[in-house]
Amino acid sequence: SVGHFLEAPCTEPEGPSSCQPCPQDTFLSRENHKERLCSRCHACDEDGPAHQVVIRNCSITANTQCGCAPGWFPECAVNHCRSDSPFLCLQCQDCEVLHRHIQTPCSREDTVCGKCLPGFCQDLKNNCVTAPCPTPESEKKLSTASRLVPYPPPKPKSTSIHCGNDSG
Amino acid sequence: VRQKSVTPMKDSWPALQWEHKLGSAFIKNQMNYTNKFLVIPESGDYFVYSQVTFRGSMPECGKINQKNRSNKPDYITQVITRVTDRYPEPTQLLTGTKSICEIGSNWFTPIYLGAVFPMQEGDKLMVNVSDISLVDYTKEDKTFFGAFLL
Amino acid sequence: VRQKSVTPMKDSWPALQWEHKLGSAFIKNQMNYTNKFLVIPESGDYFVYSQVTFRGSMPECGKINQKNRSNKPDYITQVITRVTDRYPEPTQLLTGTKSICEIGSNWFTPIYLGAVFPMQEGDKLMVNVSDISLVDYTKEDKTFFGAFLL
Amino acid sequence: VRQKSVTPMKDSWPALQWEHKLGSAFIKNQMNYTNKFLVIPESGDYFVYSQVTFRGSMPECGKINQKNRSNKPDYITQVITRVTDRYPEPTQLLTGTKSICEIGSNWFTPIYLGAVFPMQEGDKLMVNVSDISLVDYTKEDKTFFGAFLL
Repeated sequence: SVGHFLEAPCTEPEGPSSCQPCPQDTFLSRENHKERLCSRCHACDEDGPAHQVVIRNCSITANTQCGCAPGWFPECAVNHCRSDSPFLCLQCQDCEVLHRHIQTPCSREDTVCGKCLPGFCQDLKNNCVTAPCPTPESEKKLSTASRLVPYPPPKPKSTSIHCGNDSG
Repeated sequence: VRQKSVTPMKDSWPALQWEHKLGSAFIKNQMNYTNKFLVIPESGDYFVYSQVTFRGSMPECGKINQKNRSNKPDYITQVITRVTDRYPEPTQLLTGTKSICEIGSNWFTPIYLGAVFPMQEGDKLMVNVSDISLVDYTKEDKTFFGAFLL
Repeated sequence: VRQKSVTPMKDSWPALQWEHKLGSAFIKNQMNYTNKFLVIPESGDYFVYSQVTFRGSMPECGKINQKNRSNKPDYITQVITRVTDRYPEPTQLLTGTKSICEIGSNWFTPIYLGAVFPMQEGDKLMVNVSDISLVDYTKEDKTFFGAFLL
Repeated sequence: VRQKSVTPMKDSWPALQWEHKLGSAFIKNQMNYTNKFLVIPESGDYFVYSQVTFRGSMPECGKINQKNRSNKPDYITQVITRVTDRYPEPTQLLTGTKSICEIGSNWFTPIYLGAVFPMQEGDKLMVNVSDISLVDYTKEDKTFFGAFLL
């Protein structure tokens, strides 16, 4: 049965065979078999740059399951990723530090941060900065005022200004 | 046993197909080769070995002048797998796996594996690879697979 | 004999610790495993072999866009060492050493060694590595060590 | 059999010259070594193996900041070759070939080969390399060559 290895086969037809539970650190996940050797449990890559943790300890019926600690998410370590490809645990983005709402919480993928938190607004570099927030209008003025103005400013010439509907 | 070209199987890692009679390939002492498997004729300890030469062109990761260069490497993997009628799942006996992030226009590299395993009569051995299109099967001395009883 | 995770020894290159009973690991015919050593039970010629899979993240040397990039490569080394009571110093029997200067975000690669050596009863064999934190000990088919009498 | 330094032969890939008595090198049971060849004393199946450690400085292909950087990789190749009096041409039994495009200031890497071949008495085995100046012959545990009768 699951989690057991065949110690001794039955000695006569329909007779009982002797099965024993897999020793610690080994497992067999299938039943109805005649395997005499239990498979070795995998270890998680906890010590290296992968920062993995054990999500589910190996039992006699199932291999170790490796994953990432809370606040970390799995990133495939290679292109053409498969379920058994090596993966690294990377730290989830912290929206609070960015003064943003959490749009999609971190789990199998990184956190997706949303709009700025109340009291913060987005500057030209898409960062959420503390109020007062430049309104879109003042932003436009700022932009025209900041146009390059020759120095010293030329003396105003006499001009005639026409108001009216110049549909030209 | 020398590697022949073969069409890839869907999903699971494809197994390589081998030439077992021509050239320096040979089978003897009731060892058998059938449908990509070496079949163990007699229980005992066997030294099982294989080399696969892989080759490919510059991976994404190697394109250093490209702005959004993904620097995740590609990879090549070779596995010697045992299938037995004692258990419904194959066992990965030996694995050679290597990241690939070459900046050259093309790359090629061998992976060699070899170790001793206790085998039962009827056990079957095959070689699986991560991507069969990267296997250099053109010359028998570059990609090979074998086993002998100690 | 399959690799277990282990704390590094000071100074000299750390020796790896192995699992010798579970999974596909096995010891037979009075070969013995104790405290990181395979112990030779009977004088004779032995084929000794080992593979270590190493893995790491991008080394300094690979950081191409970094101004003060050191282009001295990192390296990984695996040594099969013999210790005997005939001589006070261990002997490096086989060495696999490889420079690492990958530009990918992470890298992994195996090193395989194997050759024949005359051994005396009681000789001890171990596997040392340059940096134990780079050893992939997670799966028994990637990192292994063994010997057999010819 | 341990590698000695050697002057390259013209044209064909140079064969390595080996030390066969000193250090951990040895020859026994009528196996013979002469003029770069292991000579098979008795017909039978032999496991033939060799490792060559190569090393070099940064290849053209690795010079990423150079405008006209050629991105064709260099390469290193090791071949175990059989010469017999049955046939006028040598046979390449095993080949390990690897592209080299390292961006580090220098690089080093081993290539390992090993497999079983039926041999006839008097057959001769040698190891050829693509560029002898890249062979690290400084330590016997890094570059070696051997064969044993199954």
